[in-house]
Amino acid sequence: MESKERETEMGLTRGAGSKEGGNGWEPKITAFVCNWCTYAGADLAGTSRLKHSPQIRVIKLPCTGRIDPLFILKAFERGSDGVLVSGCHPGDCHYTSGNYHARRRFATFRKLLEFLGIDLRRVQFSWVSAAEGAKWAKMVNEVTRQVREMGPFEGYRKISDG
Amino acid sequence: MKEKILSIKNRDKLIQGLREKGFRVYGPRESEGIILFGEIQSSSDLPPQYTNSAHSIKEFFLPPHEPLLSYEVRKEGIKTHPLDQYPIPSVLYGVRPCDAAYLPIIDKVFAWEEKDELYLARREKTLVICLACEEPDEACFCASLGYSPTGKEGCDIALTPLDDKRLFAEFVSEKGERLLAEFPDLWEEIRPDDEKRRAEVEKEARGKIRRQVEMEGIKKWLDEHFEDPLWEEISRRCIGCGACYYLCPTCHCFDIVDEGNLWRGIRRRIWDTCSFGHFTQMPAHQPRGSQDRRYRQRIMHKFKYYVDRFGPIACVGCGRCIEVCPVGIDLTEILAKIKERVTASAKD
Amino acid sequence: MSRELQDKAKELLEKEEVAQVIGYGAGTRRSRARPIFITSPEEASQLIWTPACVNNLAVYLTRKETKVPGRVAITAKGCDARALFVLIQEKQIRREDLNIIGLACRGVLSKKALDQGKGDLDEETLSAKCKVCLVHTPVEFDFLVGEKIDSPEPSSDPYEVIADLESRSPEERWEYWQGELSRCIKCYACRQACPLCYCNRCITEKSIPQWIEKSPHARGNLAWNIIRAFHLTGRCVGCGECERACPMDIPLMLLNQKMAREVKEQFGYVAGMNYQMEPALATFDPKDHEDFIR
Amino acid sequence: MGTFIMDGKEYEADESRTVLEIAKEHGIDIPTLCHHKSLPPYGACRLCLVEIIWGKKSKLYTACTYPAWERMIVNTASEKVMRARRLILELLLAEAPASPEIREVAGKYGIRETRFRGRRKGEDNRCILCGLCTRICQDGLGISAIGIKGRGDKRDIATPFDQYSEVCTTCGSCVVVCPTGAIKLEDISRHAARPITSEFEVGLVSRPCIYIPFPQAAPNKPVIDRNNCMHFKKGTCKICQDVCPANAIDYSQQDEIIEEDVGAVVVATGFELLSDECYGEYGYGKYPDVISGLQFERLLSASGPTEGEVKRPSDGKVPESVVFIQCVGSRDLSKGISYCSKICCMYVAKHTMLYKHKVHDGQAYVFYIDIRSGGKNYEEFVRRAVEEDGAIYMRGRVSRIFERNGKLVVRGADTISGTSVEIDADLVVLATAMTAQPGIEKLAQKLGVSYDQYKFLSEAHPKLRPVETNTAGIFLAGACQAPKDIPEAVAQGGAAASKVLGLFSAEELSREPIVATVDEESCVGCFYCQMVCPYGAIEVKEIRDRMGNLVRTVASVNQGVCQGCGVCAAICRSNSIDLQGFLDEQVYAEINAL
Repeated sequence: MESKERETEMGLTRGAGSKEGGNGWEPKITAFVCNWCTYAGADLAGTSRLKHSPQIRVIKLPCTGRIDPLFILKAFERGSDGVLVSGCHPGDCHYTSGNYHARRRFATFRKLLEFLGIDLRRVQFSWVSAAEGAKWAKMVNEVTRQVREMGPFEGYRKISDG
Repeated sequence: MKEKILSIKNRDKLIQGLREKGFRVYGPRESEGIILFGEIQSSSDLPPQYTNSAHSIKEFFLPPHEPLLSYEVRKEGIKTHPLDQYPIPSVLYGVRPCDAAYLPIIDKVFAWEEKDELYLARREKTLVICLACEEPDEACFCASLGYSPTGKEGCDIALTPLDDKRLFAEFVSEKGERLLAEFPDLWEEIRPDDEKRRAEVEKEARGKIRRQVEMEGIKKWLDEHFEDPLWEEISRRCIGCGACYYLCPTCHCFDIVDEGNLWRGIRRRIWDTCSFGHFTQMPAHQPRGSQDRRYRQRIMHKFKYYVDRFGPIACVGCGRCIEVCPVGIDLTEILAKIKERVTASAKD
Repeated sequence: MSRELQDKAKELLEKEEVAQVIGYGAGTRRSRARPIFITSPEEASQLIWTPACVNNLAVYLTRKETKVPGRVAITAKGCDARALFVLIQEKQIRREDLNIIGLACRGVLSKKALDQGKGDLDEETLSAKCKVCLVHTPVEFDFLVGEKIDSPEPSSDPYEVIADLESRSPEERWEYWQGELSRCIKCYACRQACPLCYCNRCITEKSIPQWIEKSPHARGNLAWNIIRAFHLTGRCVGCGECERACPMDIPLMLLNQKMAREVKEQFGYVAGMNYQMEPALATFDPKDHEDFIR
Repeated sequence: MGTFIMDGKEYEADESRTVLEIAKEHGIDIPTLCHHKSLPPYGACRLCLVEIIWGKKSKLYTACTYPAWERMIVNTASEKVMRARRLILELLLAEAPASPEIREVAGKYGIRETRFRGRRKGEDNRCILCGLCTRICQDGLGISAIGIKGRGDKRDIATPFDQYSEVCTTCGSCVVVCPTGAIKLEDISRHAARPITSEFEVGLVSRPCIYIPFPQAAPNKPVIDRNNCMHFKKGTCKICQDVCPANAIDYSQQDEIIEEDVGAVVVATGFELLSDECYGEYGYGKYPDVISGLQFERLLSASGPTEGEVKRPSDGKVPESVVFIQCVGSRDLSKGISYCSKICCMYVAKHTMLYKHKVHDGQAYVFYIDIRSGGKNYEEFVRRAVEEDGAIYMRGRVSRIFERNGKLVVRGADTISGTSVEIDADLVVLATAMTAQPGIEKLAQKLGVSYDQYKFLSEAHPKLRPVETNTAGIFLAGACQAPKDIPEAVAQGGAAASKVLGLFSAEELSREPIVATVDEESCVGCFYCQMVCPYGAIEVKEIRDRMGNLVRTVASVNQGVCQGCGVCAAICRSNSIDLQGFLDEQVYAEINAL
């Protein structure tokens, strides 16, 4: 227990551009998106030259149904200040029902996180279709704004070292 | 051995004095009905009554998790960095004699040919002040293993309450004796009948121990019965959790894990137990593939292997395993069953 | 009550209808009971049924050490039977291999009462989970010990403590749980005692990749307890064995009950009431609410 | 079977058929009024009298009722017959002097005047009491909304108690069959006739319940409108079956689900126009002379309802001034559409030109926001409309259209001159927005293709994969993807076809190796994976010991069926299922790299 302080000092959390504390702090947001809708939507935002906050890091998965809650936990453990899960609108799943399963899974999982004291502004969900580049950009900005407002995820940072 | 009296009113001064000298003082603390050792600021943090803490004091010498080193994965290879760890001088106040008794037993495994530096450093920097156990629990059986509710094994200073104002202090080790010199004003001389009163307290406490196990012959039976139907019988209800192992002071198995991201991390030592199904798991084989084999390992390790290797039995009779078992497994019952077989075979 | 049970067990074993009866016998400590495994009619007299019979014996049905070939009779309180149904639902056991000796149950003793050696059931010694019990009599059984007990309205608000926690700020909740979980030593008693944690290899034992750190530090403990609770979401039957087994008295049932309530409120599903239903999280309704999704 | 002689020729006798039938079959003209092929012969009008000769006996009979016996001789146009017919026509003319149809037939026989006096009703009567209307209503349709009442000279066609009948469906059959135009629908039904309008002609004309959908329909065969067909509504009628010489009508045909195994699907479902309710201020759907561009297109078409003459729908008048309004719905966020429909600028220019070519002194006005004439020769085309064909283009929006003195007053702004304008138009043509086919999202969901907020289907990549979708084997062509004009649609269709051919030309089909795999060692067989798999790719595998005893069952993935969504991997509590390509380890590394 006495070595705990030293561990934290080692600064194992790779900030990836996020400077700790001070005015230079920028939130780090991990987005888990499905390949067919949101990733394509994010791509469209890019090809449409839409600008959005660069604090978001996108991890592409085939489907929101592939997203294990473990991914979200690990993202927080690795210093994310917010997590976004985004996939196809209901009925539009490339795999017909993956997003429905994901919806149930995360409808409950977020409640668990909330109960354990994680502010739900840090765990957000959205449907962004392949054609909604503008929605993606707008939403990323909004999520970033909310997370930035809350500041660094101190709770998790306190218990994170690597 | 030097013997003094510590009055209850001086106890707080002792705690304060130790803190002023840079010691961290830990004692039993009650929180939501659970007694756990935690840092104390003054004697008022101590609970008025307690049998024993939920944890043993093992965590102060072999913490549930402790970093060993940090590592970095670089192009040229993996680079490790030692973590310079200097244990802070600590005092454990109010340790029950059974818990303290585990220290000399386990010292042997950590200071064998291989020296466990982290353990030994903590051991050296930690002063153990025992407080005699006046109200043994239903599950206690320290006496069966040759220990006593007022025992002195493993402690630096042994305190025995003579009444609600005075504690009989025995300075067991050199480390303990140093306190005599450091705080000369706190210690009072013993009165003529104090020694007698101490013996009475011990006798009373001993009398309250309900469980009694005859240990004679058990080792021999174990030597001869690696394979025996008894193992299956006694372990059938075991669900394979680690509660008894983790709360046991003498269980000392650990695992080593690397935790970190892709580039850097910390190598940690964490508690592990032979109760878990994946302990001793090898790539293609699990030699202890069922719970009876794992449970046999527990009994064998405590009452045979450790004895063979280091001499003492690796059990102090604290009774935590009995208390904590969610399915009612009772070590004393198991020992009694073995004893039955010993007796039965003696008759043959 | 115990007599009725013993007779039935004896009969089942004598007629060789079952190969084993899993039930409760007297423990070694004051007024305690513990699991016993009866294979011959003569041993049936060891069976007891008292408020100290706290264990959920369903846990033994998936353990290879306690599996026997052939049919098994198991004594089951209402909550235990719910666990049996989830096991059937999840194809771990087959209904036809099971003889459920239902126990009409007015509640069992709390851990505290047992620690204090109390053996009588009253308002004070009653376990908290029993105060909110919905199934005093198993939903389905092959034989019932005692008279069927209608499930009264829970004597206390099942979600009182949860509601109190919910009313606090996220930071306060975080602090609360960090405090509670800091005691966790990862002995996995919660997992091992749970009849529904029957995986061969728990996710925490998977090391490539190591999603859940094994160390019992704050981070590892949080991850473990989140995933434990989530893996039981929509499955937990509220038997309370995890909390009872926890040597560190972590209020695990708060998490379980919170999630059970979420599943009930969001999807109208209560685990272990009907083994023919699809588990809540293994199915979906296109009309599931999604007010949380942007 | 023997024969008989008709007009000197020998015909096969068939006593189950009438002389009239056989005569008609061989092109021998016997006039009729009360005959209808699908109704039993009635012999009321007597016009079909023919001379039948048996040996030496000669007698007049109605051809519609007389069987074709063998050995008889029939004369359909002997002097005896003609005389009788002329008399009958004279009598009919006296009875129904107001019927032009009777006059026409009578004229053919040289009858202009009648020597008789009508039975009653006088000069206005058209009815000859042939009973066709009541027979079609009773026998044909089984409705009996009208019947014959009275006797002698009081005999008449009427509704029960001379009141509107509740059973009448306003089908109009009585009106249609009446040979003399005597039935007026308003006398029989309290409801006005509701025409079933032609979909192809965009509601400009009506069509029957059995119809050929459009002139170039393939196959060029009639279809039955089940929702309106009396047979399907009442179980009666079947007239079309009776009249079809090819016996091609089969009411028992059902819509069927045809299953075909295909290697690729090209979606080319086209577009729909914005519904007419959208622009209330323009009076579309309220004023008949406010029409859509597509309707105007039909008015211009030689195969259209007016055979290419520009006539306005309300009164058939040739419009002297036509106002075209562009961007009706398109680029109008207040109607929820942000996109440009892309084709309107060009077709409006075309319409103004064609209009001018057909109505030389007509004047076309166009209200526009921008002229978007990108494309080869497009800009030149628009300039021609303005410069050669005199269309007046005004940049601005129309605020309101209302009716005044039989004209449509179009009130709008000309933002270039900065004035508000008011044009008295005969016809207003709205260039309504192109929208996705209604219900296309259901198809898209079945195909696993995504679509945008306007329900236009999404291509795989806006630049690099414009005809593919994200679902392998599904391709897009035409306006289902986005508004586009003909050259673009043709190009895209060609591209989609060649993509399909490219796919088919390969010896083997290659697919992404993204499939799930099971770690049988740690799988505990809860089969949640099986419950969540959308493809049924999870199978039960039994693990047996060497003796063949079942040890346990585990999940197993049929990799040919698995599509790689990974729902199974996420639901698996022990993480015993992993997804190739998106392995836990890979995702873990990604998260760690953040």
